[in-house]
Amino acid sequence: MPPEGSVFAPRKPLSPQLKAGLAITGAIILLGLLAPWIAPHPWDTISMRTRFLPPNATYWLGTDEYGRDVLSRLLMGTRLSLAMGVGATAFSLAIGVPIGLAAGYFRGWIDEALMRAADVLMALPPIMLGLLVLAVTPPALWKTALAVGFVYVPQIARLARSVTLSLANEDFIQAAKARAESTSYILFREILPNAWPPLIVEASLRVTYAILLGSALSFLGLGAQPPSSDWGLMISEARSFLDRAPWIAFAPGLAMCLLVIGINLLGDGARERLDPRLKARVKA
Amino acid sequence: MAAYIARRIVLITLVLVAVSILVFAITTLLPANVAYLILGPFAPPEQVRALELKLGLNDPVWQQYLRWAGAFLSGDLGESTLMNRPIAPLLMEALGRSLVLTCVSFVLIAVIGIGLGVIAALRHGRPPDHTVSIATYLGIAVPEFFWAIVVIVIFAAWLGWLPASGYEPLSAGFAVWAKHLIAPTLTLVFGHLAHVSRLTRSSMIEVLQSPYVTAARAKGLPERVVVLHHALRNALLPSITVLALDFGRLMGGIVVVETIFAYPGLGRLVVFSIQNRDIPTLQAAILVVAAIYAFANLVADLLYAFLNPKIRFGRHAA
Amino acid sequence: MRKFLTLLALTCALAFVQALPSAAQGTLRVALGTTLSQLDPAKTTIGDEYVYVHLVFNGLSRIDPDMTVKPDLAESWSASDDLKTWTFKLRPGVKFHHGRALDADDVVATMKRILDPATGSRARTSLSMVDNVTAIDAQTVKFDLNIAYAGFADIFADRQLRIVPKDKLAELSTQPIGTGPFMFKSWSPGDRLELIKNPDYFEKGAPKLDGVTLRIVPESAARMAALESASVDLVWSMPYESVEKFKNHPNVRIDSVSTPTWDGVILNNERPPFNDVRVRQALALTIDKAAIVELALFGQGAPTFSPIPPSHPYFNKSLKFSPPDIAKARKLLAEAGYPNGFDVPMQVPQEREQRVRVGVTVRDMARAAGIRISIERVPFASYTANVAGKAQMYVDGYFARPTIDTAIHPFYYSQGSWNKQLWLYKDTRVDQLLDEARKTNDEAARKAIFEKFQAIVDETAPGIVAYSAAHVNGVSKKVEGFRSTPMQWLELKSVSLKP
Amino acid sequence: MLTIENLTVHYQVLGGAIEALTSVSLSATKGSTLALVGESGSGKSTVALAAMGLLPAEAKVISGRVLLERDDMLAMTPAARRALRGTRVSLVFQDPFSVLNPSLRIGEQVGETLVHHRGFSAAQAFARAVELLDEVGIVNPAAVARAYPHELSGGMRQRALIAGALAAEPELLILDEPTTALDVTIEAQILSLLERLRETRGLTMLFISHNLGVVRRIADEVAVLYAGEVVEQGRTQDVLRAPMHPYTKGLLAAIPRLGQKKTHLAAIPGRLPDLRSPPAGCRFQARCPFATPASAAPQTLLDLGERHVRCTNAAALRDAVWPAATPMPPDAARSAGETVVDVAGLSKSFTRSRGLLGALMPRLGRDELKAVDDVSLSIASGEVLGLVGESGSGKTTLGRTILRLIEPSAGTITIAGETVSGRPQRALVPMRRVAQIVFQNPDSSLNPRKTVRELLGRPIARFGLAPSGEIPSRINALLDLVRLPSHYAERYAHQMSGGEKQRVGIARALATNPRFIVCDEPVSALDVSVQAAIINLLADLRDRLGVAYLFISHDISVVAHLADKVAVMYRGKIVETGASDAIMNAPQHPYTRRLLDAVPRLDDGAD
Repeated sequence: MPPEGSVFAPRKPLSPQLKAGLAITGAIILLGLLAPWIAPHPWDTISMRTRFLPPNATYWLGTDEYGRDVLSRLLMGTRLSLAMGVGATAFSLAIGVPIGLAAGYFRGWIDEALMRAADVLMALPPIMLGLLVLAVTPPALWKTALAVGFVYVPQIARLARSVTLSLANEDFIQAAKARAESTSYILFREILPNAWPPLIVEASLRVTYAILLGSALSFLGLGAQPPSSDWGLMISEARSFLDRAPWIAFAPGLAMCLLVIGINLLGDGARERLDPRLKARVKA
Repeated sequence: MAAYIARRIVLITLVLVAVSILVFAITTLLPANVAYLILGPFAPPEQVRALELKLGLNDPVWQQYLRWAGAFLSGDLGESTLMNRPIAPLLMEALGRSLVLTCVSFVLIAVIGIGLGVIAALRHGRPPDHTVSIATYLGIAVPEFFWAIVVIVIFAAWLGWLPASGYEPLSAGFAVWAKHLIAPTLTLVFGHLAHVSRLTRSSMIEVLQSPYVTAARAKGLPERVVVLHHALRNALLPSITVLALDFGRLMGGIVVVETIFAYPGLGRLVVFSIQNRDIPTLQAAILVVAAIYAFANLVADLLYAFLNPKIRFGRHAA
Repeated sequence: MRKFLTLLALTCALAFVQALPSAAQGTLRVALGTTLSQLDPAKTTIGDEYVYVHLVFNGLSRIDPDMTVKPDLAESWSASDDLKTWTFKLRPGVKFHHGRALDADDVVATMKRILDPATGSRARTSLSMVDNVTAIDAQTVKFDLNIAYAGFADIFADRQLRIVPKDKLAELSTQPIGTGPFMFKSWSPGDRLELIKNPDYFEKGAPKLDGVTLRIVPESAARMAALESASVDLVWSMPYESVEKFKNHPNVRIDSVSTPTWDGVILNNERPPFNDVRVRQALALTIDKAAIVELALFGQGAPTFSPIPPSHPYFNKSLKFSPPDIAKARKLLAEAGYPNGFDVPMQVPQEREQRVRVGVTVRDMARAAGIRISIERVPFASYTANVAGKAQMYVDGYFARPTIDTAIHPFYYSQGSWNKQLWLYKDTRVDQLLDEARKTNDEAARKAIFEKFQAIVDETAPGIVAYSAAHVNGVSKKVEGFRSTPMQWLELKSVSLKP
Repeated sequence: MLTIENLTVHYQVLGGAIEALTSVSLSATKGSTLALVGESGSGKSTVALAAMGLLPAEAKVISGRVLLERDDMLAMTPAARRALRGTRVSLVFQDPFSVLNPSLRIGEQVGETLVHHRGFSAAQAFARAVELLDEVGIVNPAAVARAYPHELSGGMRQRALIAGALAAEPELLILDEPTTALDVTIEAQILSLLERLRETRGLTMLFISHNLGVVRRIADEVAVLYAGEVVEQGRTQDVLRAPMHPYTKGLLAAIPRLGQKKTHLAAIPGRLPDLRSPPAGCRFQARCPFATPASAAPQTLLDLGERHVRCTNAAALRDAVWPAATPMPPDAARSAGETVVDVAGLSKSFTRSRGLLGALMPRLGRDELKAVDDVSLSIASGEVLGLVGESGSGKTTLGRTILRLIEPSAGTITIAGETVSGRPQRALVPMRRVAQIVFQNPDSSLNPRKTVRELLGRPIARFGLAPSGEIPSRINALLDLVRLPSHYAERYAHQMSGGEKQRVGIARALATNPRFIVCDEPVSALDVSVQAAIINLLADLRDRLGVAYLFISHDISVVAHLADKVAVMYRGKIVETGASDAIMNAPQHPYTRRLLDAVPRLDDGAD
């Protein structure tokens, strides 16, 4: 328990964890953004002559069963995986945060009703709920993103609720009430700006869950469709060739591994930095 | 306490009723015609219409739901449209196998996850901590189906140690039975260790810094007593909640793992019935999963209450 | 802790020791990729089910691996001169698995059941020419046809037309009973089907095996691993991508046979844009069939024009597989009103890897001419309900049929039963040719008819029939006497296991 | 008994090291009590942890020895140190709520040192624990021994902790703020207990506290710690009566005392230096009104006979008096004006329903708690009504219920002539402008995501009190009013000290030109020196603006200093009310008398 120093302390330097997370995630995002320009070969053009080439000087990560360049596919797939993760998470934030705010702020029957509804959705494992939702319509990547987002709405709502519950007891909320602020002002101008940090941290971790769940759904045939280079689909298609051409499956596997670890490092590091005592995630 | 359990059971029942409505609603949206599925694709339209009438498929959805729910409650789970067999025995068989798989995995996850978490916390910031972190990250960073294939390729195809897939009943001998469990269990355990171990680690670190642990040290208690007697018990409380969530995640994990390892359990039944639009089977299977999930949470809460005197004894001050 | 480890080691050791003899003597373990959804032979629809059907049931006739039709439950048959009345004489002394002797009433009951629309058998269309079926005596059955049909006896080798006992119809989907070399023992959906030897099988000395276990292993990697680690003896219909791996394997051999089984891109001839023959031709002009064989089948097949395989005597050798002509394709598209090409979705069956690869390959080829295809994977099970005969464009494939007529007529005749489920193709020249073929018994004339037919469908392109695929089984070298059949079921009557 | 020599401790933090303790030397002779006094950040808890050898991993001992008799706690092996803990030296922590393990029974926690140091069996230790609990004055010790911590009140927990610390009969007891978390009556009981134990057991005590009143009662010697250094040490009576170091002088001058009111308190300006790079000279220099150029040189602890003082000028300053703050000139003549707030028969009871099922089945348990029970009061403009009571008495609920931040169960509230009870919330906007609130915890009361400008501008805009063009000048005026420089407008809460945040909180309440402010424990989270400045500010504002306060506090000295009238609250009821002087001098209600008796005083007072 070090004594409090001066309040004008210079900003804390970044922890190594956070630095590593930022570097990995940033690099992957950058590669994804630049993919169409830096991909060395077309990602979806079939070439009879170049099938199953191991990594070499022309094809750095080798080629797949259609003779397509694995590196180019991987780079293009970065965008899909990121879009999947970020899209799904944005959707669950957009729905879950207002629900959580309302439940945590109004308490009472609104809280009960919303949280029991969340219980209903949470009573099913996410993958089964995703399967059910997706079984209703023909598959497409954006639908998978929405379904995955939908599946995680209750968890985001719960987190937003628990953050709101603790914030609603803060005196600055009482101060806002004491000047007759409207409910929407209190929710969106007083509470929400303070609820963002833990929500964003949680959301960044959700991005990895969403990518993994999305790829599992892809594996089961819902979601990305061939010849898409979605990482999950790449792994799932390449698994038949694992013993013959392991690079086809391992390249996206390792990429996904890196991205997930990068985001986790980033999220954990950010959480520790923002508030070492923040443990809301446990409850979510 | 009894009142608490009663209250929870009533709540669980309500949730299950709501889940059944939700599942029923989604399945009625599925692009499939039950009569058509029963009769097969070559049935003439007039036959389909007649069966629809007989099954009441043209009745309002809520009537269909009530009929289904009533039958369900009286133990009649209906018949699989695809396999033309009663669902109940089918489901029970699959459930039994899945429970074996999930329970074995769960116990291993709990023991290994908590163990690793405690080790990492005690060696906080040092090599063992980082090793545990990286290993458990790897487990969650790659989809289960990837690890499953790796396990198959390594242990079944290359080394030939384990059967590649399938299930053998206990009647085939304990060793054979156990051997078929190893690969799917390995995959499930590896994919689910991270949550428990990371949470145990962080709550253990926190507890080790808590005033009562400092107080215990101030009393000059041996470190072993401080860690095991004072810290671990409190550090485990949040882990229990996460373990309950993990049980639910396992129920999700079996969807993929059972599919790959051809383990004929509940997860495969769900995928199979979704892919084949076997709606009565799907409805029953999903409801069973939800019920297990809900009761796992109840058990966790009760265990939590049991280990946490604050809840166990209510709030009456002496 | 040490105690626990010892126990663990012991358990593992035990497991390994037990694993070896668990290959029970005389029981062949077969891995299938898809779970069976039907045990009632009349209602079966997928190859995995046909494997089981062929082991447990017999038809009046049968097709041997050399594609010749032989008597099976029928000892002999005869047709009237107008080819409209057919009489079958049953083999004496055949017993069902429950002990009762087969008689003519069983045959009548089986056929009536299939002909009853309420049964919902896909084989009803195969019997559409049957007006009446009657038992003359206990060993004789008579069929009255409404058309002349030369190949009528051959039909009965087909999968759904196997004879079932009249007194056990209700139990067919739970406790099926047949006359085949193996008897149903148990079925655990999604896991395994266990069959045991039928000691009273009418062919003496068969079967040699004590039983057959059909294991359901959907994941192909797991099937391969199981074969390699000898936990199954035979992988039925091995995925083409894995053939390479077992080329020089010490314990496993690849048993391959070319078949009339074909895959292709089905185009809906009644819906735009493929209702315009020029669009279909344009698509066909983009396709390199040899490349498809290589990419989708890893070389295990041969390009073809129609369901008639290159190995068949009727195959039209004068036709050529012309290389892609994108310029011409674009010109045709422009003429049809698509100067900039068009976008079209294409369904592919999720669990049929080689058909997915056909789709991916065709997508890439068609793109050059401006036909922009987006692929949608659909569970194979919902194919018949939602895709077949409805979608604009999809990839599908069909197993070998017992005869050329059953392989062509239902698919290309304008009123053909499969045609309605497929491309809705209509060409009067083809109708005339197929009518003619049914009435002709002369081989050379038939050959000429079918060669002409192939030229017409190649030109009018109701769809892209890409290839005739080989049927490949992965077989442990312990298995003796096994030969793959083009019908893609398993002939296990004379198979035995080396100890 | 305990000698600390030249102890220097640094905390490693990201980006440097905090010099928590610098060459601290202390000693306590056997059987005596040494008090260690300091405000937050002075390093006093670090001394306690260092003495036990329990410093956290990020702390590093740079130099020094901690001698228990002749054994150096810092030099011995960890095992040897562990053997000493609990047996020869025990530690009692500040917060009895978090120091007891929530999942172990009290008896086990009290007796466990006996198991591990004295070889008792668990049952023997438990039996001995019951005796110990009895010794520390716990009624029904056998039952308490079987209880879990959450079932005990704060006072009982602190007694249990003391019992546990004494179990293995140590000679030295280190107490780190043992009474800070407790109510004043409980505090008095614990102090009595410690006094008794010291006599019966001959204990040596190191007593760490920020409360000089408590120290005066219990300690023989006192050492004053400032910014990690001992600045003054001597006999308690002497130091408190005639402080020599300027910091000690300031500290004593800043404390309001019962019976001495109406003058402005002295306040110490500024704040602690940054301990990452403390000034080379006197660390108090920047805040010291007596600083001379000599203060810039490194200071040593001068030995002045009975007294040690770290100040070059100590001798010269022996009789110097800390300068009093000058009051703000009142704007308008202060007159007891018309009644601003009138509350009659106000009650508030809480029912705890239990969620959805509770709503469905109301009989499944509802607790009812009367937090405010039939309270009536009135406050005139320019008047301060002090509301005193211990924790749980309902003070805060009453304050918030008057403002309708909590809905009353019964009673009428009239503010500025308008009846505000019984109206819907949306009809309360006029009242919200005239009635405002200042909160206890400055960290919680300011939205951390907003600048001071936003915080102060919003109420002005909300009530349309000024055209938007004039808002910046209004904000400047408000900052000026609470004596903050105008560049503070761009700061966020985390960029200000506790006292500054509290000033912003006050400015925010003033932004609407209110006539009535509920001050809910506005100074209790602050250090003494800061508290004085805030009290002065509130007094000035009352005088200048004629605002009426409901001043809620648990600290009777503060209330007595500021309030015109006092109301004493006990279990939801106001048990006594009257003029401030009258109540302080002649309390009528037995509870008021008990409360007043319990207050630890700095001097013998007027009575």
